[in-house]
Amino acid sequence: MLYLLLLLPLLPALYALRERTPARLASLSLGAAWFSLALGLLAQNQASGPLRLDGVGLFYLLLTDFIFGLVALYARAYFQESQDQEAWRFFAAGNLFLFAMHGAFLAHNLGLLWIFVEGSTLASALLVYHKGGARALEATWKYLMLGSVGIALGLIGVILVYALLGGTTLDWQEAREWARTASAAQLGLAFAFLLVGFGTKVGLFPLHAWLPDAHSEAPSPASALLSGTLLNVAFYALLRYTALLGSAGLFEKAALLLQSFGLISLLAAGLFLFAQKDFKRLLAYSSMEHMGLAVYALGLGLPWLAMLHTLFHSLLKTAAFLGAGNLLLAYRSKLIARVGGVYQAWPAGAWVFLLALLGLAGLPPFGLFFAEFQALLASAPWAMGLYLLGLVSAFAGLLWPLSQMIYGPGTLPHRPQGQSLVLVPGVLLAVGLFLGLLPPVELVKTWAEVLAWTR
Amino acid sequence: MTALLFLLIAPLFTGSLKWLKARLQNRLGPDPLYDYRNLYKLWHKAWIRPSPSSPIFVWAPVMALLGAFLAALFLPLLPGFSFAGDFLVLAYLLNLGRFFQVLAALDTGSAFGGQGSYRESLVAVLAEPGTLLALGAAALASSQLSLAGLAPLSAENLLVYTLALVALALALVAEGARMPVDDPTTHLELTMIHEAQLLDHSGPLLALYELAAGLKMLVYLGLIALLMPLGAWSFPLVLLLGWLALGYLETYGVKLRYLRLPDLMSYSTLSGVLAVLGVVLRFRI
Amino acid sequence: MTLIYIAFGLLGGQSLLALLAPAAYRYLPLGLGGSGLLLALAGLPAWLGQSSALPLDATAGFYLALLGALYLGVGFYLRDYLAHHPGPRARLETLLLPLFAGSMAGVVLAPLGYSFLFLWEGMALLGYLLIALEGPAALAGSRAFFLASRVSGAGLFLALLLLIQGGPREGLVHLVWAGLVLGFGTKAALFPLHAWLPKAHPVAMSPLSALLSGGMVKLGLYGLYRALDWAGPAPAWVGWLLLGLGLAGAVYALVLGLAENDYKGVLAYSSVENLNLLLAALGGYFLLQHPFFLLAFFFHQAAHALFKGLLFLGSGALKERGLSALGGLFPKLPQTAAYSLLAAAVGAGLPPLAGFLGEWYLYQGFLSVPKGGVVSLLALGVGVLALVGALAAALYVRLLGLAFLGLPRSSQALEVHEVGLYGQVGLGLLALGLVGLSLFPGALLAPLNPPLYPVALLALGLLGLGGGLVYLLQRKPWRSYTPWDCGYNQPGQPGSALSPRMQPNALGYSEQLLRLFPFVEVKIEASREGLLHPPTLRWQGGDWWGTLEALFARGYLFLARQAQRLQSGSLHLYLLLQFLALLFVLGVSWQ
Amino acid sequence: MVGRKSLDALIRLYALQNVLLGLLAFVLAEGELHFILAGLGLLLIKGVLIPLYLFRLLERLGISHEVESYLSIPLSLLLGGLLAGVGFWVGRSFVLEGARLPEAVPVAIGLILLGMLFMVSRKKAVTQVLGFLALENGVFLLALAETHGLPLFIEIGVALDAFAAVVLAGVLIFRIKETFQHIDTARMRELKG
Repeated sequence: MLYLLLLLPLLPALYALRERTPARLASLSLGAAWFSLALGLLAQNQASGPLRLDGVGLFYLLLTDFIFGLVALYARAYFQESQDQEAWRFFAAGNLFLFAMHGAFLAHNLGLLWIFVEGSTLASALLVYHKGGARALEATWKYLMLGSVGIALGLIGVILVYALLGGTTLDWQEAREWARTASAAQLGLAFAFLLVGFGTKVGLFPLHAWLPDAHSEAPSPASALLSGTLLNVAFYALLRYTALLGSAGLFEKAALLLQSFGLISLLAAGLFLFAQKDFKRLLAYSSMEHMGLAVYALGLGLPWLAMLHTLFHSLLKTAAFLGAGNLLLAYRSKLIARVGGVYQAWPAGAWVFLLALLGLAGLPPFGLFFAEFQALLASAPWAMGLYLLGLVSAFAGLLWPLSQMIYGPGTLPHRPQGQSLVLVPGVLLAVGLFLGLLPPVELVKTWAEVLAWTR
Repeated sequence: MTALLFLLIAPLFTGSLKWLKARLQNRLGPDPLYDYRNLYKLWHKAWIRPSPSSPIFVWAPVMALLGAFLAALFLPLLPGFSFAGDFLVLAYLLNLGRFFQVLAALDTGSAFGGQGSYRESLVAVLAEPGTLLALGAAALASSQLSLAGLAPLSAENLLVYTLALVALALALVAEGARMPVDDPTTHLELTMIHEAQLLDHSGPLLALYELAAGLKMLVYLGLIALLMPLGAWSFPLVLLLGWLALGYLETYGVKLRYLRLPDLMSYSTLSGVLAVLGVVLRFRI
Repeated sequence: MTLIYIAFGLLGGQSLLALLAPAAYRYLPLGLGGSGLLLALAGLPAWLGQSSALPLDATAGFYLALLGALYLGVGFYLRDYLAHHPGPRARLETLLLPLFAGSMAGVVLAPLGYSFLFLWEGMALLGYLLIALEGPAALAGSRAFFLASRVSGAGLFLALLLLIQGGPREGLVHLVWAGLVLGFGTKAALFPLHAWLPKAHPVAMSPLSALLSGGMVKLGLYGLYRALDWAGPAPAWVGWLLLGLGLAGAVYALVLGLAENDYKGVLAYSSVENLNLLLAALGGYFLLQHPFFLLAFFFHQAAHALFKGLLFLGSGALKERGLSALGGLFPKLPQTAAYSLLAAAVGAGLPPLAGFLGEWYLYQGFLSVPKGGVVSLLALGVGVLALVGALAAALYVRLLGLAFLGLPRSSQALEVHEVGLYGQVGLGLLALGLVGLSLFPGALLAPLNPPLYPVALLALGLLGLGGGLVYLLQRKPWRSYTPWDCGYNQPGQPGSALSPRMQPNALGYSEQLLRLFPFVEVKIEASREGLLHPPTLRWQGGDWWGTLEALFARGYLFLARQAQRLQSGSLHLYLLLQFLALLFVLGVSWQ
Repeated sequence: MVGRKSLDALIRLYALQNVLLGLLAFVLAEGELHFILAGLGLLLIKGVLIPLYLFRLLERLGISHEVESYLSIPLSLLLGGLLAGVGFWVGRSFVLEGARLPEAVPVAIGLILLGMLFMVSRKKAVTQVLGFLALENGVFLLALAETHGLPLFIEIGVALDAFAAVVLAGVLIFRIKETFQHIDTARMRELKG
């Protein structure tokens, strides 16, 4: 069953090599993704070979499949609207990407996890590239180089961990039991490599440089996938390694690093967001902010909170990128200054984008408010101060473009048709709103139990 | 009681002041009782209502008079109302009158009214802090927040009271629209403050305003008298002194340029501030 | 509590109705006004009965009553207002406004914890959405509102979470109070965190301005007072800070208000002034615990809520809002003008109206300081209060005189219409509340055992004697004639030589006053129309704080630009950064 | 590697490096099958396939085979030497208990650092790929030195990933040449801020 789950996304990927109509590809992708969603629910806690689906894996698998399905639905309308003949590339690369994601979430072996994370980098590079063009090419190249170096550094970490465990096993569960025997100092060194390596893909400052380029140049559905799911997979690896360190009794060591990386990313993102000219880059920096916050929550020793944060972030950021895609379709420009008066001309499109951004700014009743509250509650006073400073500056950075685009002066040159353009982000927002009002804390805590370590 | 008394003697005060000034200027001058007759005459005339005006035009002189009249109610020269904080009510009742007067000046749509209105507003802003600081200092020095409880001038509070008296005296000339702040005899539009506001009020309305102006001056003199140590003789004496001083000032002094007003009134504010500091920090001479 | 549940139910129902039916605004008098009535009915007994049962204790009761009274008036007025502005926007306003109102009432009832912050930030969000609905004209205002709200939220997060984490801990007390002052102070427009208010409140639609200025900002005051329960007594510096900034801010706001041309802008500055006075009163209470300060604090809030609500609602009838273009509205808008006059008289602090009593208490608070020591310097507050009183009077005279009296300064000025029946009811209800509060202040303040001055006597004297005199005057012969124009009009011709341009305009009225204060700059420029035309006055908004703010914004932008230079586009730089980050992390985890 | 200016020489050097690594793997294999397989795979993929692919790429690109750098050759050498030294010095603390070839660990670390230096300072896209491959080799050497080899399927997966990455990079380089008429990554600075 797990293997079926693993390989399922390859089906539409292969189909895309033959079939070129976006409609069929989208339906098949949606079907495959949501079928694996159901399958994942059934296969919880199963194991076979190096694969196992534990709570954390299931959590991210469900999230990814859910988002992927919706994005596929959106992509159909998006590519139709933009009259893109090469839409099949998106579906092919996207499903390949989903395959890598499935692999990463199912892998219970640290080496395999690394392979799939690297695989997701390659597949997503294809997503970014899509149809090419100078800017996309530049972005892809930078992404590939930075991502590959990062992941190579991660590999050093994996090797060191493997060596520290006596070269016996890379199975995560067993590794955690063995970890106590390993040398603390050297495990710390290994973690440094892992943090920088996977941190590059998570988009932590100053390793984030690829992130705004890739997110802004990819076609909007791909940006949504990158921000909503790709960042999660690297974060998921960090989760596993942090838990590993935790079981070795070294969490305190990691905590400070994680917290400072998180906060620095937050503060840096706040500055980068301010006076940003391109609205997709704006969203990308907002991703950097939120991944920083998730890493910070992890640094607090609250994996469930970090997972919750990524959950809310994924839902809202996907909606935001899809909303941005709508604006891009309508205005044919990514420049904030060119967009204006959306609210007057296209209320539905405006509301979707507006609400998603407000949610990302951490306003109630969306879930990020809850997650930020919980993180702050667990913080020390000094960290609380920095955290709040970062939140305010990030908010200021979002507020100006947001109000300018939605309420500012301007006319809509062309109103995109297609119901799912608004419906899909709407669904994501509705789910985000619902989960924000009733945060599934207990459920996530149960799923996060596998990560638990005793201090 | 005080209020009624003031109402009776206000025309006498203003009328005789005109007489005094005339005498000092070697003129024959009007009868000291002229203002009674003038008021009577005005009251029986018809009045003119400028076409753009609103009901405020009529209410303003009434409120100006009542503000001063009710303020006088709280002066304990003769037995009357007394309670903690009464001097604040008194000061703000005078404000009430001015509020309507200044508003009505804008009501006619005339250029003069507007000028008078904002000039009066400026004078109020300049005079008010000094007045209240002076009264507050006196109250603090007497440890009583009512006018009836004010301790008279003594060696104890000499410094504070002197400063307070300076502030009140300046407030008197400012609020009473006398020299050197304003010239009550001029009708030269460029300089006048008080008269400019009344330009369109005629007949009985003007009578009310004139009465109110006299009453207002008496209230300030009454406040000064309360600080004096002569018991029942304080008020007559202060009245006499004030009468003489105003007469001489308006004969031998000149009107200050309007734009120099802040310079003059800053002495009032400064005296008030020093008076309060003198009390709370217990300065002695 | 049942009443409160029903009230919230009504608000929710109103919003729901707006989702379902386009003409839901018709039910606003019930949905918003009714719930306001219920809130007031629930709140007042708690306040008067000195209930200490949470969540509806005396304090919460007071604020519920205050908000309720406001909702009642606004509910009726809004029905009329939206009937004149139908369309999808009206529907959204009907949807969001009750939610906004609910969140405000919720804040008052919420305990220290998640729900408080949730409602607080939710209030900010809804307020923003409502203001932003006004479109491009409200862009800057809504942004300022939202940013300030979030800064406020950040301060509260810091303070409240520290409290939740472990109560007022030794050493953290100062941090907690700093957060509280930042959080609640920003919401209550504490100088110099006030700058958002005069930007935001004028651009909102009038009924919303009334809710914002009358209600929402009071919650900042509520929070600071409530913080005494949560965080224990405040350190002395908090009291000094509130007093100093409050008094300074009151003067500052009035001066800027005197320079403002926008009718609603003037009202907003007046709100800043009143809020800062209230903060000063609270600061005095923190320092001295003297009941006079508390009396001033509570009573003046109630008075301000009602009179500012009334004034803002009244401004809804105006289309053109620049004072220099208004004038002569009294005959066109007799009711609105009369209500505005009443409210302005309250705002100017004239006895025997409600606005005076709060100041009266505050004066007495300042005059009851112990002699000797630093605290005694508070007595100087008397002078500041006097200045504030005189400036406020000038501000309201200017506002009313320029807008309603005299001759219209432009043709647009007269394009107004008096509000309809529901609007009259809304205005009337607030005015009724104001009159009641003025005549029977003891009824509201009963729990605090207040000393009073003879209000009724004064009111009777003024109305009785005044009414009598006016009656006598009206019976005397009078005739209407043009104002005195120095005889310049041609004999035999009708009309007057006076032109509306001869009246003082918005800046001309206050120019001399503004010159007293160094922190605003007035410039006189030669007219562009030629040498023969009189020079025009211009105020460049060059006040000190505004300049400082602009500098801060520029500095922050510069910082951001510098940071963004890291993202230079150079892959090599990125790789180097990655490399350095690796070295750094390795170095840190070395040991 | 740091000192050479010719791309062809660099690729040859890289191939040589891999052959040496492969041999090392055989030496360390001690007859264990999966090590031999890993070594073979390495020889095949990294020693033969990737260099050939790179040569073909260069040929088709038709660009000058000169290495362009931010740093002059002497400075590069100096820095390279310095980093190698740091690698040796630091590398000692990376020697884990039970490392099979402790002497190789500092070399591996040095190689990784040099690879990074190469990527940071060289301008052409192809040279950056080469730097990345050197880095990857350092990682592989580290694995050989520290452990008894990663599990086989992991090893193969890693190698496949690396190969796919290089292929992808090659395609991209080709496109870059088509689009920009050059492959100087230092000049690709459109995306900023």
